[in-house]
Amino acid sequence: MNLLEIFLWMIPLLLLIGGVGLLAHKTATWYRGVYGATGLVCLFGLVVGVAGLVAEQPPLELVLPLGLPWSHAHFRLDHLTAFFMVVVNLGGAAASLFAMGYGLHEPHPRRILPLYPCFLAAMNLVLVVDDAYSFLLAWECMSLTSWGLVLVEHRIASNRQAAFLYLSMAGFGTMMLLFLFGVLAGQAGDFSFAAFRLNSAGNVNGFLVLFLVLLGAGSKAGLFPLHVWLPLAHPAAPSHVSALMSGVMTKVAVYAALRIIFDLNAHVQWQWSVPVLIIAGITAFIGVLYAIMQHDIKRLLAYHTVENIGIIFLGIGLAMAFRANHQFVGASVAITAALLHTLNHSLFKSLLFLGSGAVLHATGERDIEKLGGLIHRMPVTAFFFLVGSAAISALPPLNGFVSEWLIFQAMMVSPHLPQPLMKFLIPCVGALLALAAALAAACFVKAFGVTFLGRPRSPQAAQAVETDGFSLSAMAVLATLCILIGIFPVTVVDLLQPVSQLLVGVHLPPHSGELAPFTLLPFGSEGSSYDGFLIMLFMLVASTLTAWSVKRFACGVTKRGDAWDCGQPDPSPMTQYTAGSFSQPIRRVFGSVWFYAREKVDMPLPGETRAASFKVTMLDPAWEGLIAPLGQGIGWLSERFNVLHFLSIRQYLFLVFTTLILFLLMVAQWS
Amino acid sequence: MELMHDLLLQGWQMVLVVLIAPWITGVVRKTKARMLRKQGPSVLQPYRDLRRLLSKETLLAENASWLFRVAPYLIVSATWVAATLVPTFATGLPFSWVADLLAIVAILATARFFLALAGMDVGTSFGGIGSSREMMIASLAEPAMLFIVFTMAILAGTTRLSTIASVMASGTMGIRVSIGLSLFAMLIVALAENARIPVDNPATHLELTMVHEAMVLEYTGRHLAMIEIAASIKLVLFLSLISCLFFPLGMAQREDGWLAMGIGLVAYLLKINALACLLAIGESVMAKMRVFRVAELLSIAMLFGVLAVFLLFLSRGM
Amino acid sequence: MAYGYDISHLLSASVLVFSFLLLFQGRMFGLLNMFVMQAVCLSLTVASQAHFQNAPHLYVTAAIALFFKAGIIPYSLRRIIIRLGIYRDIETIFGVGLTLVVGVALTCLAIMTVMPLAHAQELSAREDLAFALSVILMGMLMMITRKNAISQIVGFMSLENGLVLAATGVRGMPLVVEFSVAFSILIAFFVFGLFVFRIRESFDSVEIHVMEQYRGEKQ
Amino acid sequence: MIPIAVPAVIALPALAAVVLAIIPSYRLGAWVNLLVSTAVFVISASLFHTPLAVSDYFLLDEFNIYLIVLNTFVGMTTSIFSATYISHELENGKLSFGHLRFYHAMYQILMASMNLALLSNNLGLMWVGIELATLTTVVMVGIYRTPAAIEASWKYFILGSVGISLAFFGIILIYLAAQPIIGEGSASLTFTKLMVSSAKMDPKLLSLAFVFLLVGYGTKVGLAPLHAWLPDAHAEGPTPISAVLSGLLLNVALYALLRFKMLLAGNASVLSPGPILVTMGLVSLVFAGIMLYQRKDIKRLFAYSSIEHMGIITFAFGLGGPLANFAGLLHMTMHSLTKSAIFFAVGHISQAKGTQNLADIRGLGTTHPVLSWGLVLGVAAIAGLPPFGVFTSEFLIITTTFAQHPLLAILLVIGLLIAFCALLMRLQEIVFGPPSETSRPVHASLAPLFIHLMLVLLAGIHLPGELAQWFTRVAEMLG
Repeated sequence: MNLLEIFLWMIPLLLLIGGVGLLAHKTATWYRGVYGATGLVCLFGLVVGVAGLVAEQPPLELVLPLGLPWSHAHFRLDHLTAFFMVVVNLGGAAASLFAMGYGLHEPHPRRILPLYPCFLAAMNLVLVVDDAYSFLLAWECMSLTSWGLVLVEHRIASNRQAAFLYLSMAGFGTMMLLFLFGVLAGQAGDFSFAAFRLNSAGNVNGFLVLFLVLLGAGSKAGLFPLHVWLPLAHPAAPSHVSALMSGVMTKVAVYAALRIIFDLNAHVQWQWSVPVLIIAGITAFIGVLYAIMQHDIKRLLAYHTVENIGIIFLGIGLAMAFRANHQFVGASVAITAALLHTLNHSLFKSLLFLGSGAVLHATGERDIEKLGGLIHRMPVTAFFFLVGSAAISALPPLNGFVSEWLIFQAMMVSPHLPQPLMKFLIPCVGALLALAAALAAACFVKAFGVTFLGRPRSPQAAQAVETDGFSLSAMAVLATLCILIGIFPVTVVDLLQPVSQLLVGVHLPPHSGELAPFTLLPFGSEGSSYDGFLIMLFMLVASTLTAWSVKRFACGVTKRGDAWDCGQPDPSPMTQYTAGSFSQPIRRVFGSVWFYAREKVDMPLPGETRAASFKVTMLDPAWEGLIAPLGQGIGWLSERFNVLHFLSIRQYLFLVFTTLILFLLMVAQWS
Repeated sequence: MELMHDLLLQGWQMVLVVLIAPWITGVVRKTKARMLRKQGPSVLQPYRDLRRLLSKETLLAENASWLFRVAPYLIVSATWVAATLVPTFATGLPFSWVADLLAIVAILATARFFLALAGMDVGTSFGGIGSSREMMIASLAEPAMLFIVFTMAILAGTTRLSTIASVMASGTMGIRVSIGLSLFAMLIVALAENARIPVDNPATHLELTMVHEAMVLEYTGRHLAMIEIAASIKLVLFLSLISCLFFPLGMAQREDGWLAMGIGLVAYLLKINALACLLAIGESVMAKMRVFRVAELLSIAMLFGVLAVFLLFLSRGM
Repeated sequence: MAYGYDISHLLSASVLVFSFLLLFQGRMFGLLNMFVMQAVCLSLTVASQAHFQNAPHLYVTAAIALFFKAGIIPYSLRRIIIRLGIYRDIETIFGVGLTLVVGVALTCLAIMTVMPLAHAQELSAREDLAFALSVILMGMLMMITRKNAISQIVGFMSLENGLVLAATGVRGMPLVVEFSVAFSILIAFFVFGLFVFRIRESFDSVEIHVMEQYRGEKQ
Repeated sequence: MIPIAVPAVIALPALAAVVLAIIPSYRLGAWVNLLVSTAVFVISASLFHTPLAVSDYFLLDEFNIYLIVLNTFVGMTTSIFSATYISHELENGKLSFGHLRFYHAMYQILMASMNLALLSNNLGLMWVGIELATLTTVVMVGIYRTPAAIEASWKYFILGSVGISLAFFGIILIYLAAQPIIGEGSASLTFTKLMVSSAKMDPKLLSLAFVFLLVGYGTKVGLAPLHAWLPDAHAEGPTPISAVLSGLLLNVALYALLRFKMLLAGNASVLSPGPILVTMGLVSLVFAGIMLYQRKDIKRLFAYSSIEHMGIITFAFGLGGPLANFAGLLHMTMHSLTKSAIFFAVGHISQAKGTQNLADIRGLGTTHPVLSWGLVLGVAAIAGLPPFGVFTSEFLIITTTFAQHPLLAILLVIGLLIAFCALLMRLQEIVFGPPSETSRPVHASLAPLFIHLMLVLLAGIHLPGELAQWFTRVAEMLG
C-alpha cells in the first residue's frame, strides 16, 4: 500500500463515522467517540500529508472503477495535494478535538454528528481526485454537507437565508467549474486531469479558464464580489464547523485555483495576473474594512477570511506574473508566500473561531457589544485568542507576519517585471495590502478589546466561566503552531519548496543557516532577510532586562483603586468605548465611500424628554450592485411570468396553436 | 573573538538608544520651550521624570487585567528591539539582517497593538478613544510607509536597512526627486507614528484631542515610566531611521576600526539632535489638526510615496 | 380514374368550405347544422375514396362519420343546448370578420407549407393535404376563438374531420377505421364529460371561464 | 422471433385490469396490483436475457429494452407506495371503495398502454398506446371529483386531445412520405422498415410531419409552451399517478418523439430537428425555472420541475452527438427515478400535513425526520447536486455544450441556476424552520422512496458499465 491508497481509506472511514454519527445515542460518550474518531482519522491524514510532502517521489496515481464508466475515478497524490492534506487535516484534527468538549454543549449535537465527518471526507476527497467528474462530485459534496451544517440551527431565519445564499452561490460556482472543465476537456470529452494537462498545451483559451476559475473557485473562496454568502454562512454553523469552513474549506478552494491555474494550464501569461491582482487587492481591502464594521464576533472573523483570501490570491497573482515573465525566484517567493499564508490562515482563523465558540458557549452571545471583561473570567481562552489576534494582524514574531512579509518581498522585486502595467499595479496593490494589514490590526484591537477587555456589558458576560479542557487544548495546539511557525518559518518554507517546484517550476534553495539557523533568506544571503527566532530572542532578552531593571530600581508596591479616567470615572459599563464607537473613525474615513455609510444622529434639545438615537446605515457594494438586483430581477420576472399559470384553456390552446403556426411558417420558409 | 566583537557592538547600540532616548525627548521639549520664549525644563528633565515615576507606587484600576500589567514590558521590549536593529552610527551591524525595514515597522506595530489593547483594558471611555484613533492613524500611515519602503527597495535592491544605508551613503544615487518625496512622506509618517503635532499633541491632556495620552491615561508609576521610555525610544528610532535612510553621512562600516566607529557615533548624535531640534521647530510652527483631517495629511504622505515610486521607474528607465 | 379523383377532390373542398361557414356561424343551432353538413360532406368524401381506391373498409369510416358526427353527437349537443337554454349568440374573442380573415390566412399557410412538397406526390394528393391541413387549423382556430364549451367540441370535431380527410385521402393508409373509432370514443368522452359536469352541478354553466375559477392554485 | 415476454408485459396488466375491476376488497386489490406489477417487472427484466427481436407490430431493440424495464420497475415501486397511500385516502374519506377498484384497474391499464407504446414497432400502435395512457390518466386525475380536479382533468383532456390529433396528422404525413417507397399498407407505418428507407423519403414531407409530431407529442412531454396541462394534472390527481406521470408517461412521450428524430436523422436533407429541440428545451427549462418561484402548491412545484427536466433532456437530445445523447438518456432515467421518489415523499408529506399548500408545510424536519431526509436527498438529487445521478448527466451536458456552443451552455446554466435556487428556497421552507401546527403521523412505506434514491446515488458514484454501454449504443442510434 502506498501513501495514496492509505489516504484513500480515510474517506470511507470518515463516511462510516458519519454513519455512526447518524445512529449516535444522546450521550456524551457517543459524541466524544464520534468526534474523537474523526479527529484521529484527521491526525492520520495529517501524518500522511506530511509524509507526502517530505517524500521525494513522483506523484502517486491510482484509478478506481468509480464514476463515469469510460474514464473512471482518477486519484493522484503530489506535493500540492500533500500540502493541502496537511492544512485540511490539521484544521480537522483541531476542530475535532475542540468539538470533543464544545460539541457536547451544542443545543442539537445530533444534527452535526452525521454531517461533520462527511464534510471532512469530502474536503479530503477534493484534494486527491484527478479527474473533473470526481472533482466536482467531491466539491459539491463538500458544499452540500456544509450546507447541512449551516442549517443546524435552522429555526433561526437568518441562518436559513444564509444557507440558501450559500448553496445558491455554491451551485453557481460549480456551474462555472463545469464550464471550465468543458473548456479544458475540449471536444474529446476526456475528463481526466492528465488529459487536461495535455490539452492545455494546445489551443485552450487560457484567459477564459482563468476567468472561470475566479468565478468558480473564487466564489467558494470568497473573492469579491462573490464573497457575500461567506460572512453569512460561516458564522451560522456551529463554531467548530465555522472554523473548518473558514479555516479549511476556503483553502480547498485555493487548492482548486492553484491546481487549475498552475497545474492544468500549461502556459500562464502575465496579463492573466492583472485581474487576479486587482480582485485580490479589493477583496483584501474590502474584507477587512467590512470586518471592522461588524459587531458579531463570528461574522467579523468571517469577513477576515475574505480579507485573507484576498492576500492569498495576491500571492497567487504575483506568482503568475513572475512565472509568465520567467522570473522564477519572484514566482517561487510569491507562491511560497501564498502557500504559507494558506497554512497560517487556516491555523489562526481556526483558532479564532474556536475561541469565539468558547465565548459563545460561555456567554451565549455573539454580539461583542454585550461582552467585555472576559479576560478575567476566561483567562486561558483570552490568551489563546490574543495569540490568534496578533497572528492574524501580521505582527512579528508570529506566523501571519512571515507570510505577509514574503508577499511584500515578492512585490519588492516586481519592478523587474518588463511590463509597465505590472510595475505600476503591484505597488498599488501592495499599498492595499499594507492598508489591509494595518486595518486588520485595528480590527483585532477592537475584537479582542471589546470582547475580553474592559468591563462586562451584560450579566452573561459577567458570569461567564472558562471553557472545558478539550476546547482549551485544541486552541493551545493551534496557538502553539502559530507561534512556532512565526519563530521557525524556515522549516515550513523549506517544506513548501516541492510544492513551489510543482506549481511554478522552480524552488528556493534550501536554507543552509548561512547567517543564522532560522533566518529567512528568500533572495540569498545578500537579499532581504527576516529572523523570527532572533527577534523573539531579542524581545525576550529586552523584556528580561526591562523586568530586571524595573525590579531592581523601581518601587514594587502595587495598589488597586478606581480607574482615573481624567477624574470622572463612571461606574456604569455602558460608558465604555463600544465596538461601534471604536470603528467610527475608520468608518468615517473609508466607509462613506465604500459602503455608503451614513450616520443619523438624533439629539434632543435640552428640555426634551425623548431618548436620543444614533443610527448607522451601510450598504455592501457587492450586495447592492450584484446580488440584490439579481434577486429582484428574478422576482420581477417570475411575477410577470406567473400570469401564464392562470390562463384559460382557450388561451393555452392558443399557445399550442401559435407554436404550431410558428413551426409551420418555419417549415414553409425553410422549403 | 569575532562573535564577541559583534555582540559588543550590538550591545552597545542597544544600550545607546536607551541612554539617549530621554535626552532627545528633553531636547525636543527644551527647544519647543525656547521657541515659545520660555525657559523650559532642563534637557535632563526626562531622566528625572523617569526616576520619579519609578520610585512611585503603582496604582492599578480595579479591573485591570494581566494584559494591562504585561503590556508595558512588551511595548518597551518591542520598541527597544526595533530601535536596536536600525543602523545608528554604523551600517552592517552583526544582527542587522535579523529584521528589515518591513519587519521593523511591523515590530513597532506589535508594540502599538498592545498599547491600544492596554488602552481598552480598564474599560474607560478615554482609553477607547485613544486606541480607536491610534489604530486609525496607524492604518493610514502604513501604506505610506510601504511606498517609502518600495522606493528604498528599488534603489537598493533589498529592504535590508544596512544595505540601504550603505547604498545611500555610497553616493551613487545622487540626489533624486524620489528621495526627496519619500523623505517628505517619511517625515509625515514619523510625525503620525510618534504622536507629534499636527497629528497629536504629546503635551496636552485636553480630553477630546488626545490620542496617545488617552491610551496611557490609566498607567501609573513604573508602568508609566516604561510607556514613557518606550515613546522616547520610538522617537529615537524614527530619527535614526530618517538619518540612516536620507542622511547616511559618516556612518561607519562593521569592519571599520574604533576610530571610524567613534566618528560615526559623533555624526549620529549630531544628526539626531539636529533632527530633534527641527522637529521641535516644526511642531512649534504648526497647529494641531482635527482628528479627521489627519486622514488627509496621511493621504498626502501616501501620494508622495506613490509619486516617488513612479518617478523612480521613470528616472531609472525601468 | 382521374374523374374519380375530381369528385372526391370536389367533396373535400366542400368540407373546407363548411369549415369557413362554421367559423362564420354566430348561433348555436346554426353551428350544429353547419357541422352536420360538414360531416355529411366528409362521409361522402370518404365513401367516394372507398369507391375509387377500392378500399371497402373506408366505407366503415364513412358510416361512422355519418352516424356519429352527423347523427348522435349533434343530437346530444342539441339536447344539452335545449336543457341549458343557451340559444344565445356565440361569444367570440375577435369579431367574426377578423376570425374569417385569420381563417383565410391559415388556408394560405396550409397551401404554402404543402406546396413545396416533392413532385413525386400526386397533385391531387397535395391539394387534399392542403385542404385537410386547413380544416385542421381552422378547427383549432375555432376552439380558440369560441368561449363556449359546445362550440369547442364542434371545433375539435371539425379538426378531427380534417384528420379523417387526410387519412382517407392517402392511398392504403392502414388502421383508418380503428382511428376513426378511437376518435369517436374520444369525442364521446367529450360529450360525456360535459354531461357529467353538468349533471354533477359542479359548474353552473358551460362557459369555460366559469370552470377556470376552480383552479387549484389561486392567483 | 419476438419473445413471449413482450406481449406478456402488455397483456398481463391488461388482464389484471379486468380482474381488479371486479375484486371488491380494496386491500386484496392493492395486493393484486402490487403482485401484478412485480410480476410484470420480473418478466420485463427477463427480456435482458433474450435476444433483441423485431416483428411487424413489436420491436425490442436497445432503445426500448431499458426503458421498459425502468417503466415496469417504477410501476412496481409506485404500486407499493400506492397501496399505503390509497388506504390513507380511504381513511380520509377522500375516496370510496368503488373508486379504489376503478383506480387499481386504471393503474394497470395505464401500465399496459405505456408498455404498448414502448414496445410497438408500428406508429399506429404506439399512438394508440400513448393516447390510451393519456385518457387513463385524464380519468385518474379527475378521480377526487373536486372542482379543481375536474378542471385539471378537463384541461388535460382538451389539450391532450388536440395533441393526439396533431400527432396523428403527423403520422399520416409520415405514411404519405413512406408510401411511395415502401408501398401501401401497414408496412409503411413500421418503424424498422421506415428507418431503412428514410433516406429516400421526401425530406419536406418528413419535416412537416416532424413538426406535427413535435407539437403533438411535445404536448405530452410537457415542453413549454405546450405544458399547460402538466402542473394541474400533477397537482390534483392522486400522488401515485403524479409519480407515474412525471416518472414514466413523460418519458414514454419523449421516447416516441426520439423515435421520430431517429427517423429524421436517417435523411440527410431533412429539416434538422436539433435546433428546434434545443430551443424548446431551453425555453422549457428557463420558463419552468422562473415559474417555480411563485408556486404555492407542493405538487405543482415539482410538476414544474418536471417540465424543467424535460427541457434539459430535450436540449441534450437536440444537441446530439454521442456524449449529449448519452447524457440525455441518463438524465431521462435519473429524472424518472428521482422525480417519482420525490412524489412518493410529497405524497406522504401532503398526507402528514393534510395539505398541499406550501405555506402550511413548514418545519418538516422537526416533525418527520426520516421523511424529510428523503425529501432533502430527493430534491438535492433533482437539483443536480452530487453524488446523485442527475449530476452526472448535467455534468456531461454542460461540459459538452460549453465546448461546442458556449452561448447555449450559458443559457442552459442560467436556467439551471434559476431552477436550482427556486427548489432550494422551497426545500428550506418545507423542511427547516419552526414546524407548522397541523401534522399527523403517517404510517407509510418509505421503502420505494429510499430504493429509488439509492439507485440514483449508485448511478452518481458508479455508473454500471452495462448501463453505460447500453446508453452509448442508443446514443449512437440517435445520432
